[in-house]
Amino acid sequence: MYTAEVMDHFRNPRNVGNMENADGVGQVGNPKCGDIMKIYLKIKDEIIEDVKFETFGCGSAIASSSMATELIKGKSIHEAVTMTNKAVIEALGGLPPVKVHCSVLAEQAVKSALYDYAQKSNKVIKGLENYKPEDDEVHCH
Amino acid sequence: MYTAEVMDHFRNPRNVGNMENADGVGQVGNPKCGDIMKIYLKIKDEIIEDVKFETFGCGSAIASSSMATELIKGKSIHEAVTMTNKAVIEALGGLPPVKVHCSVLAEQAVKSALYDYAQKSNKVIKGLENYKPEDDEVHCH
Amino acid sequence: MSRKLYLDNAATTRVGKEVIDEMSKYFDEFYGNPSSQLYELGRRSKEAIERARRTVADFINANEKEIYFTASGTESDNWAIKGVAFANLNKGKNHIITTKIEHQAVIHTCEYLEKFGIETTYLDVDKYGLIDLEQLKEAIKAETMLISIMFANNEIGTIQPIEEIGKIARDNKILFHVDGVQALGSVKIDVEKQNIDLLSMSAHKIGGPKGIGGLYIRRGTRIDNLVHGGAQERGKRAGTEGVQNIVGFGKAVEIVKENFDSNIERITTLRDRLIEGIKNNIPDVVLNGHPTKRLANNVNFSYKYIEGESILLLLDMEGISASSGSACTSGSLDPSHVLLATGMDHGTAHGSIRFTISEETTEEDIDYTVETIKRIVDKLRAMSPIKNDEDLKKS
Amino acid sequence: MSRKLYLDNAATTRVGKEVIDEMSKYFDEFYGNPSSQLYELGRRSKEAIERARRTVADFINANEKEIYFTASGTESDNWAIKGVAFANLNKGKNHIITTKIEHQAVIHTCEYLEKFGIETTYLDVDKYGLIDLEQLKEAIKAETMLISIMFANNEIGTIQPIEEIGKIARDNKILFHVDGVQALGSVKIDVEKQNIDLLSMSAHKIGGPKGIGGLYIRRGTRIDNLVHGGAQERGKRAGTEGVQNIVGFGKAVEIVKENFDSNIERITTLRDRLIEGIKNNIPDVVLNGHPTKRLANNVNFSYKYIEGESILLLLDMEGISASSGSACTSGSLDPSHVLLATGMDHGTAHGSIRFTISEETTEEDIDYTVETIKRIVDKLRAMSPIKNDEDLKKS
Ligand SMILES: Cc1ncc(COP(=O)(O)O)c(C=O)c1O
Ligand SMILES: Cc1ncc(COP(=O)(O)O)c(C=O)c1O
Repeated sequence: MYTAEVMDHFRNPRNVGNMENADGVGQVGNPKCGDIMKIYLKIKDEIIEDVKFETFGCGSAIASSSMATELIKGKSIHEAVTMTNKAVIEALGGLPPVKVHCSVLAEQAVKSALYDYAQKSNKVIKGLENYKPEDDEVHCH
Repeated sequence: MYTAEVMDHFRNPRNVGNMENADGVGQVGNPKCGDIMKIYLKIKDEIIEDVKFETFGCGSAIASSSMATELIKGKSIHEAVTMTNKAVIEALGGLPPVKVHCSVLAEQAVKSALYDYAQKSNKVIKGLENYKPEDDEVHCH
Repeated sequence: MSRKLYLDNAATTRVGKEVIDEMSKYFDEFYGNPSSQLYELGRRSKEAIERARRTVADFINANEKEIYFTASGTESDNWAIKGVAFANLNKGKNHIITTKIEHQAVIHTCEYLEKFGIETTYLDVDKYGLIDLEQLKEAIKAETMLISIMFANNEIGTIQPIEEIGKIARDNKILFHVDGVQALGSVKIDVEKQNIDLLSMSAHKIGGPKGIGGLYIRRGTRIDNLVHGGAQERGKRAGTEGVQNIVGFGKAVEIVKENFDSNIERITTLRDRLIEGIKNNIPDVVLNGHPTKRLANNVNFSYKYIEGESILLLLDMEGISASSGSACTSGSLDPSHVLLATGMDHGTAHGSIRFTISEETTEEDIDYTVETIKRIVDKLRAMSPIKNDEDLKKS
Repeated sequence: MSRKLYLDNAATTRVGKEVIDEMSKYFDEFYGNPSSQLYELGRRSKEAIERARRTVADFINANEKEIYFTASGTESDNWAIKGVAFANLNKGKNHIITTKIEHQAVIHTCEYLEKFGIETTYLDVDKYGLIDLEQLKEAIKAETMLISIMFANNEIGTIQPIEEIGKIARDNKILFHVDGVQALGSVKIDVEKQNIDLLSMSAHKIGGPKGIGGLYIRRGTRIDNLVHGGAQERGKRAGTEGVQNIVGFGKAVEIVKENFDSNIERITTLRDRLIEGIKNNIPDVVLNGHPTKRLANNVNFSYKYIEGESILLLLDMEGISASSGSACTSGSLDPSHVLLATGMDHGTAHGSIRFTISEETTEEDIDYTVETIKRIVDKLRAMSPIKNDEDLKKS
């Protein structure tokens, strides 16, 4: 069902945990749908120096979170904002069709954390101009 | 499906064949229904001295004919006319429900042959007063 | 009983050792529920099913996504016909065309659908059991949603011009269901070339286990489920899969595929030896079905003046298993609806016997069969009050 | 992977050696078609089927003439419901009563019947999964033809008061169908005492093969066929019988019957050890289903703040096979409709795991399971952004 890469990131997730005094925090998803992802960023000179995640969700949600943190760690915020869910899927060697939404959630969690950082630090990140934090309505995928 | 008795009478039918100068001949059934029984009687002093049958039909039709001839052979015509299909079934140790009509046919064949004898010899056989030879219409059972 | 000769391979077939071996792992080793994808045992079962599905799909030139497993050829026929009929309910499409010689799975299904306002036209066949393409064309109405015609008949073996029928169906935008239960493994089936939209199959006719069938459904076909419930078979046929049976079906197809052409050639030669043997040695017999457009393993004769059941019983005593008409009707007393549809009189139809041979049948078996049936026919004819065609036609 | 522990016996069971042995003769030795009564091989198959039928009938206190074999519990559910519904078509009887926690085989069948003008009332359940008899009585209308309620739930194991429900049905002259698939072999079923008119069964849940089920139909019940065709199963369920599978079903029932009471007692003790072990070692868990009116082998907990699939995957890595909800829904992403019906919130429902034990489970297995699930829950909770019930209820 899952690729070896997914299983590896699920079994040994990278960058798990929370972070005190994070520069940006984003949370997406909700318990009703069965997935929540929370991403914490430590940013210095527009570079993502550290990243942590906490995830409530299925195997591919955990693996997607883990992979997303790996993909943006050490990158500039301008690079990070261009990370797509496709990139997560590719890096994981593929996801079953019913699990694609997990990768979408990971992309949104990263964007949400970057948005939070932009708001707090009064920065403009290209690509986030049209980003809206999740509305309250629940749409499970 | 069939009892040992049925199989025995089917495999080694008694009194098979036709008879020249029979005193009574009866035929019942028709090819459409898949069974025809023809019974030949040789009668002397109201005793059935000999009996033969020819049958077109299934295993139980052949066995029923054979058993019926055995049941009436050597009996008086007055006894023979009381032979019922139940007696045939009993003597055969039973017949499957869908095959009960074969024993009915055997009873009718005997009656038909006795009727023919009565007609030819101008005798009255008690129990045959109401007997009517088969009408032409076909009712398969 | 000296000899054992099973010549009723159209009723069912022996399951071969290779098939049994393949199945055996799925009882107590890989016994997981294929719906349980989150552990190893469940995934194993699922993989086995998908492997079998690919094998079956390949064999009829279909895509694996178009193959659905069912519990029998009968269920496949029911699903194809009821599924299409119910998907068209109250849409002005309430007419089905089939033939008078279909298996009961088709005929009784169509009869049942009358209560839902669905009408069926039953096409005639000629004395060989072939339908008339012109009659088919004339039967088509604006309301026709489905043509259901068997590839090859189970009793008399006649093979219909499926490709041409398929073209007529397609030209008229009508779905085409083919009962391929008897044809599978004996005739080359190609759902693309033959324009087939739905194809019924059954494993136990080709050396697989009993109680497992298949339905090919062309992608995009609008069809209701027959069995609702869980998401098995891509949501189209619910119920925990008979994994071991599906595996056996796949293996049976795999075996049939090997040496297909040479096997069919060999069996055809044996069939013709049996046909000639009977024709040349027993008077007053009628070959039922088409002389050449017939299944490679089917030999069906009517032996005049005698009745089929008594022939079968005597054959059984000589160790030969055969059939009078289809296995499913053997409980009934009516003569075969197929033979009657070919125009045969009841009396003659009552005396019909079908031999269906297999790859295991030998020339010696054939010769023994000829000699035995001759002996039996002689014996029963000597007992019969019917001596000629005149007698036979009286009723 | 050091250990292999199959704790998903409600999804399916391993087929035991005795069952396999009994079945094995019906592949290549007694392979005749049971419809072929005119030769030995066919009669053998038929006898084997009838033997199994008697065994199954005895087990539920029915007459053998009231047992029909199908391809699955799902088919049995479909047949019972559609068969009664279609037999009542256009007769002013178009209402069914069932519950919100039925298996999909029942729920999706009832939903499908809407297109035929048939309406269904889905009864609520309380937090233990029990229906309310008063609500049932109130739901009955003049148009009600069928009450369909499962004996025991497949996810949470809750056992309904079947005898009382049966009395209500009988008093109101309404047919009563019971999905007994999970109850068979675990609860004493007596169709007379419990006033059951139709009972669905499935072999693979009790150590029999997959792809074979049964339906008890009380004599005199008016019901249409689901599968039309040949005269198999006394004309009520067409299709060549899966003889080997039927034999396996019969044998499985025979084995379950032996030592029934002591086996159930042993399993119940193990079940309670597992329940206590989890309750006492892991905080923030909820036992799903009724504490005592539950299947002997069912343990279902919700582990708050984490999600079920990830628990299952980690269990699989530790060699333990379990399930989150029913096997059939494991492809879907919605939380179990059963847990939602008990009033549980979505977030908590997502974190539910069912362990179902068997006669082969040992005390040691139970203790290993407690220790393993504890470790896994700890690990996943450490990763979760949800830390308390407040977080869980946000959405
Ligand atoms: C309560 C219940 N009903 C019906 C079924 C369906 O039975 P089967 O798996 O034989 O299709 C199941 C099993 O999945 C079940 O647990
Ligand atoms: C032409 C045809 N259709 C359908 C069937 C039914 O298939 P099954 O025996 O698998 O129910 C048969 C076999 O009996 C058949 O010969």
